[in-house]
Amino acid sequence: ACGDEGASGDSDDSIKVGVLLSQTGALESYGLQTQRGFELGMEYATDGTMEVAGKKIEYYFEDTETDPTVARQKALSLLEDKEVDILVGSSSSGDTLAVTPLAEEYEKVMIVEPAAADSITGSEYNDYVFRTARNSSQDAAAAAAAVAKEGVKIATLAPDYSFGHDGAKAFIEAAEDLGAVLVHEEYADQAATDFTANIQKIIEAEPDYLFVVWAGANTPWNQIVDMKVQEQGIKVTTGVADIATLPSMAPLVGMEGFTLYYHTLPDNEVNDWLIEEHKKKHDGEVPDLFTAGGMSAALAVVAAIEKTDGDTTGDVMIEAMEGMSFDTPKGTMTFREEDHQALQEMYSVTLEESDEFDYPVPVLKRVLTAEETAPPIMNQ
Amino acid sequence: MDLVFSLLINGLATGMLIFLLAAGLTLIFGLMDVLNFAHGGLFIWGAYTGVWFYQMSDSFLLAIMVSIITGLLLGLITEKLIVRPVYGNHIQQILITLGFMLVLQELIKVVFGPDQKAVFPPGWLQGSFMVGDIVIIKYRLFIIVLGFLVFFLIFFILKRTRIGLIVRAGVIDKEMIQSLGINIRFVFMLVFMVGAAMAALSGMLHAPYSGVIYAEMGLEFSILAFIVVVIGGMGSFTGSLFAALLVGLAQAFMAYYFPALSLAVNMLLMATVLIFRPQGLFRVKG
Amino acid sequence: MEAIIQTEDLSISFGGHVAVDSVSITIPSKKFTSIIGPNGAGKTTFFNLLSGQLSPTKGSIFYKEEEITKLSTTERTRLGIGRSFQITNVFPNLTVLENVRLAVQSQKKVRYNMIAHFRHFKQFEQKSYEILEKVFLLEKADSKAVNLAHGEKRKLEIAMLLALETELLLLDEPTAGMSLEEVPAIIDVIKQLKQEDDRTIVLIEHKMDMIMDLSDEVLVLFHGELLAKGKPEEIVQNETVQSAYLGGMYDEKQLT
Amino acid sequence: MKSNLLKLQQVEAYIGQFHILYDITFEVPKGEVTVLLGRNGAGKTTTLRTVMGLNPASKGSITFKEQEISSLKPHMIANRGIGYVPEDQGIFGDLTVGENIRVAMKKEDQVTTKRMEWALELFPDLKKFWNKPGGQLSGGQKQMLAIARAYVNENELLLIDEPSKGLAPIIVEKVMESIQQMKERTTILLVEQNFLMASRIGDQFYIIDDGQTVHDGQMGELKEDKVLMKKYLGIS
Amino acid sequence: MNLRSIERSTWIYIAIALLLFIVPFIVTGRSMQFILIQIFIFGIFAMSYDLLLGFTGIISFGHVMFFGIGAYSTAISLDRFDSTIPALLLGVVLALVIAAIVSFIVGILTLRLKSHFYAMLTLALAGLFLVAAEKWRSLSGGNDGFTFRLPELIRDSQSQYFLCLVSLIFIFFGLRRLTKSPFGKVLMSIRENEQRTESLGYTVLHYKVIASVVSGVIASFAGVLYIISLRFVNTSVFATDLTIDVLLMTIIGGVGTLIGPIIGAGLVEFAHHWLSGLSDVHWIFERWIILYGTVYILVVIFFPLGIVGTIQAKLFGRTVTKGLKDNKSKVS
Ligand SMILES: Nc1ncnc2c1ncn2[C@@H]1O[C@H](COP(=O)(O)OP(=O)(O)OP(=O)(O)O)[C@@H](O)[C@H]1O
Ligand SMILES: Nc1ncnc2c1ncn2[C@@H]1O[C@H](COP(=O)(O)OP(=O)(O)OP(=O)(O)O)[C@@H](O)[C@H]1O
Ligand SMILES: [Mg+2]
Ligand SMILES: [Mg+2]
Repeated sequence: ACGDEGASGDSDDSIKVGVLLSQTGALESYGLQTQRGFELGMEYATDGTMEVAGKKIEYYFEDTETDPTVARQKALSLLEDKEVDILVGSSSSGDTLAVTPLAEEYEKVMIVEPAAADSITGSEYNDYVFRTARNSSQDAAAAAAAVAKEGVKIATLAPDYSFGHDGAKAFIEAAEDLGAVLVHEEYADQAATDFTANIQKIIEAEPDYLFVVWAGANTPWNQIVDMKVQEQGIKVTTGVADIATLPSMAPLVGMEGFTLYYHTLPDNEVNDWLIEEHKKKHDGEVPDLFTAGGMSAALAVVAAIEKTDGDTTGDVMIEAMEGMSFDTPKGTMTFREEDHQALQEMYSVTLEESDEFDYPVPVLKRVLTAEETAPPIMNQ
Repeated sequence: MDLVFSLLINGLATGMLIFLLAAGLTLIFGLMDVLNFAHGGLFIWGAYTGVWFYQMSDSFLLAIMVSIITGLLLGLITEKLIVRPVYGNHIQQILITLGFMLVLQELIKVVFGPDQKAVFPPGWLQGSFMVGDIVIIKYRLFIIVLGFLVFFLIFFILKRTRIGLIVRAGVIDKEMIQSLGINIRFVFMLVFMVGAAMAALSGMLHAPYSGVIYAEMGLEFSILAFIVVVIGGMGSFTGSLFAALLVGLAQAFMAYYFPALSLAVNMLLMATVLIFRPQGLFRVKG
Repeated sequence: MEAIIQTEDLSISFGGHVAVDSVSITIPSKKFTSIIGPNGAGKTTFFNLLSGQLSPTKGSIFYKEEEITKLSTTERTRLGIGRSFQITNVFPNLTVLENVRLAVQSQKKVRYNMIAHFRHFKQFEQKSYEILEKVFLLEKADSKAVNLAHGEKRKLEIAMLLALETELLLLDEPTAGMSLEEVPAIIDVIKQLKQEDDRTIVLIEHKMDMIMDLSDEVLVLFHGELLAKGKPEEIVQNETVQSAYLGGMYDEKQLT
Repeated sequence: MKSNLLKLQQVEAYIGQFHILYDITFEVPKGEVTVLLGRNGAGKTTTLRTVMGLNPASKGSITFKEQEISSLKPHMIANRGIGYVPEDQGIFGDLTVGENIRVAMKKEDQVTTKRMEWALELFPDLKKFWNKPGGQLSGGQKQMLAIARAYVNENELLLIDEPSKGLAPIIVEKVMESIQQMKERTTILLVEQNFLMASRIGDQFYIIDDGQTVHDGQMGELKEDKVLMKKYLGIS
Repeated sequence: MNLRSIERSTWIYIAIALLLFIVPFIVTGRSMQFILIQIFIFGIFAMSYDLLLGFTGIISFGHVMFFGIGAYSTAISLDRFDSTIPALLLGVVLALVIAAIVSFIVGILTLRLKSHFYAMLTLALAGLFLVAAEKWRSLSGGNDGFTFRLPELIRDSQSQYFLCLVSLIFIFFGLRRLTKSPFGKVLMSIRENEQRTESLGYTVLHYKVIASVVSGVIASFAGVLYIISLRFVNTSVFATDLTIDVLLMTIIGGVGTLIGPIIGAGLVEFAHHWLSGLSDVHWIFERWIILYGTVYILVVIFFPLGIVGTIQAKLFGRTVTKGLKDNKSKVS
């Protein structure tokens, strides 16, 4: 609730949005990005009036602490005490899954951002759930699109838990579709300090490309370089995450990979506005990985309300949102009818040294279109 | 053969890193019997202050000194304010040190910001060289050497002086050791400070190894340290070294030969050791 | 004469040091047997073997002709072997009364009763008070055991043993550190026990006057071996016993 | 008249909330053996602990060599030259016999080494079990270790709480001899229930009852005074 | 039973329990009810821990394994079969039976170990359960977890509230009686001096194993309730954090007091809720976790025996404080 700007009393005529995100704990920087993006998104979409379809729009941020129990409690508090009409969130997939059943129960639409687990719009799907965030399969499709070609030999390295397995599996599928050949799949303890054995095995498998799915701070980059993986003719590819992680990727300069957002990549008005306003508001900082996502979620909210003309009843919203397209900093997104996943563009990049910063930055190689990265439908 | 060798070297390096981490806890938990859950806090503070200085001054060795000083100071504060009132009472130790751990961890974010920080080894320790077909990473060699240095240093201090003896006696019967004319409070404080300094040092050394530091890493690693101290045998320095190397090697080899079990390797190792040697690998002897 | 305890070739060694060395003895039922011997002779260790705290490296133990060598402490206690400890060994944070009540309760069929409130067993409390009175601890019934003075703890130790109501009592220096005034009183309690309930008592002591006064038979342990055995009067005359154990002390006492 | 090494005046002490010592007043003359007598729970041990600073006096004064020590920490008191053999022996169970002794040695000079050798000669068992953990010793051996440990330092005053407890008669004899030998250099304050021992080596005595010193005199007189013995010590 | 023989404290507890029955009619907000439900659940979990820590003197770092067993058994059963009452009951039965078996085995395997070693071995075993849940993804859904539906009857917040409250009351009075029974007294004597208990003729291992099983089963039941209240399960139900939470609740409330852990659970939940809410009040409280940590430190300083423990000591036996302090392992 740090940001209930423009909120002035009367609730009858206002529409309320509850945003769940991690403001403390390991994911707090993600939470902050989402929060800033969402605030700016609201401003952009309403031209600063904070009104849609003649109604005031109010929003509340709640900290899930990256704990499903807290997430659920906060969601309840939003739904009951604040009587929000729409939920947005959250930074972790676990938290999100603990909340989506509530959306169904209360018959309110929930826009998932930036949690990426496939199951949210897959096996655990319910009608009230929409997602502006990309899911793991989209990441994978983007990664595959960036490197896979007929006959290319690929290997994967991923952390040994759901996120890693989902990501690797989706990548392999997508890459094999493009004609690539899988030569090795490697999973490493997420908390490991030593990746020698894993890297050793990959080297032995002699792939052309090594696709690394990694999240969390304990990165394998140093060791990949130290073990001279690239010298042995293996190209490393991975997703480029938020700015804070870029310095640690310095050893990987030259790598081809993909990202879902970096502020210089998308070329459209919304993004230009975002960059400018973000710098203005936040000490000259540029928007980061999930800032665009937060903004997209806000834009989706506003677009949907405009479409229903202020009616936030769950069913009405669902009908309006299915198939809805809306403009975001990442180009036009569309909620796919079948599983409510927003199809969106992603970016194939190379990591290059920059003059401006002392860390490497992703440079656009090619925009991967929404169709190209469309994930399989998994909720049937 | 090359492979085995390479796994061996890297396992050793990991083990040594774990040993450095556990060495401080061997003093504080193993010897002084304090369940110090704030150990991870000392570890991250060492890492952050060291790295901060390293990035400012570009001098890795000085940065190591800075982290040691941080450790000493924090150790002093921790001992005086947090641990002193609860010697001998495990239950209170758990609560108060966990509380302090939370404070230390959050303060990191206040002072240094919540984002992770990337760290690289200094130029002279960057990269690797090949011996035959074996890749040897310089920084790891450095860790192995330093690990042995620390081990021998502390080992000789404990052996050559009565400090180790006094601490062990003081833990068993504080009154009696005082009646023998020893200011046990002061001794405990010193030992605690050294333990804290070692935690801080290992934090600093760990930073370039893993490439990044972040506030939450403290708690993760302190559990590992507890495991090592216990399976090594409470209070045994040699035991900790062996246990740490064992953990490091087990991780390396399991990851290669039984990757499916690598998540469970620490726990399996600990369970096996404790079921077959309930007192840990080494027992404290004179 | 019936034997209550019989050991055959009983030995135990701790990493090379033989603490009890091939001891074969018979302890007669309903008699008062004392064990003496220098410090470290193996007396307490011998008790530990009888009561099951330690298991022998060699040899066997019989209780009323049945072999008990392999039984646990608990099982032996239930058979009727109770002991007191040389180094005071009580429940520090429980009150004196609770300490004794635990001992009383262990002999009853309520050991695993989780449902009934302990206050339903008034008789246990009654019994505990009676015992406390016997050993002059009634006043301290509600004090925590940690807060007792040394001599008081010794009395509690005896009280707990009495509460067990075992047929065989192994007493390990029960009166060490007890005040001059109370030693005779405790001795009286022990005497009474033997007479009233027909129990068998084995006593370890270094106080020779007590040994002389109470024992029917004395066993002497020496470096883990059984050195001598006999009536108290005979034992004091034994030269080895005199030179290596008694020194001049005992004679002196006779003189004053 | 010899000078007083230790002097307690109207000392009171609490343990937690319990008032244990009410009025303890006595003097320990240099070079003599002073014995504290009294029934169980009278406060003898507490008195010694109070002198050691382990259980601070709440009132009254304790002077050692004319200097007030009642507000000092135990280790400072010990360093002024007072040794202590506690009632429960205070053996460090996990430490070996040797370590127990080494940890007590304030200096590693010749004098101390000499004293140590002398102590070990008194109790050859300790030498035999030099590398055994103290916790595994027999009751009497622990007692010997506690005494030996107090002997290794050159202390001016030794507080000994019930040394004879658990010791074989012949060892008690040795302990008495050793005390006699030391008397010249070391003054002894003894708590002892073994009247035989107390009367043989004690020069003077104090009787403590219910936390107060109720009587004092020369040891010789006490042996004669049956009434007194009956009254406070229950000996007839 | 004679009414007069009931202790006064029992009446007080009954009165409080009755009051709690009225609460959901006054506090109708679901999110507040949710917090109360969590307190009841963690109260149960913490009491089960107290039986080990406070009464038997065993520090376990792996208690969460039973909680997790309860949670997964129920969740999987409800997910695989229909969301009906029989499916739920099946889940509960599975939860209790598996927990009983596991706690029995763990007990036999580990209880011979001494303090730290026992604690670490339980930590290891719980860690293995966590890994198993992570790895057996077809069953557990792995780290992401899965959601499931609840039977109609317990879907709404009030019925969950009453379910948890009634469970709490039954378990509280049950455990209270257990700790005051002859059996409970033996547990305490084990805490005080294990070896002596043995030589009084008690088979210590039996007692410890029974305590471990009772405690494990109750913890598992807490897991069942927890997962019902959450309608979602993931591997976090096996995370060490939860053991630490429950350990903290027990200690803050006061070990060996039984009511303490419930109060500890309440305090931790409310302190958490209230302090995290502060960040809305002023940005300076953004780092509210610092205050949260400070609460722990202050509790130790001002309530060394935990809240209930310290108050009890002040009100009744003043000796208690000293007693526990003196107990610092002087045994050689
Ligand atoms: N920690 C304590 N808390 C409360 N009371 C205590 C404590 N320690 C001792 N006392 C009490 O103080 C009194 C004096 O104890 P002290 O140990 O000084 O007696 P003592 O004369 O040495 O007796 P003994 O000959 O049995 O050793 C006793 O009544 C004892 O119960
Ligand atoms: N658990 C043990 N481990 C190793 N050695 C032991 C152990 N228990 C006893 N001993 C050794 O065995 C010998 C006999 O000890 P024990 O306690 O039986 O002597 P004791 O005859 O009771 O002597 P005291 O009269 O001094 O009590 C001693 O030398 C002792 O050091
Ligand atoms: Mg003995
Ligand atoms: Mg005494």
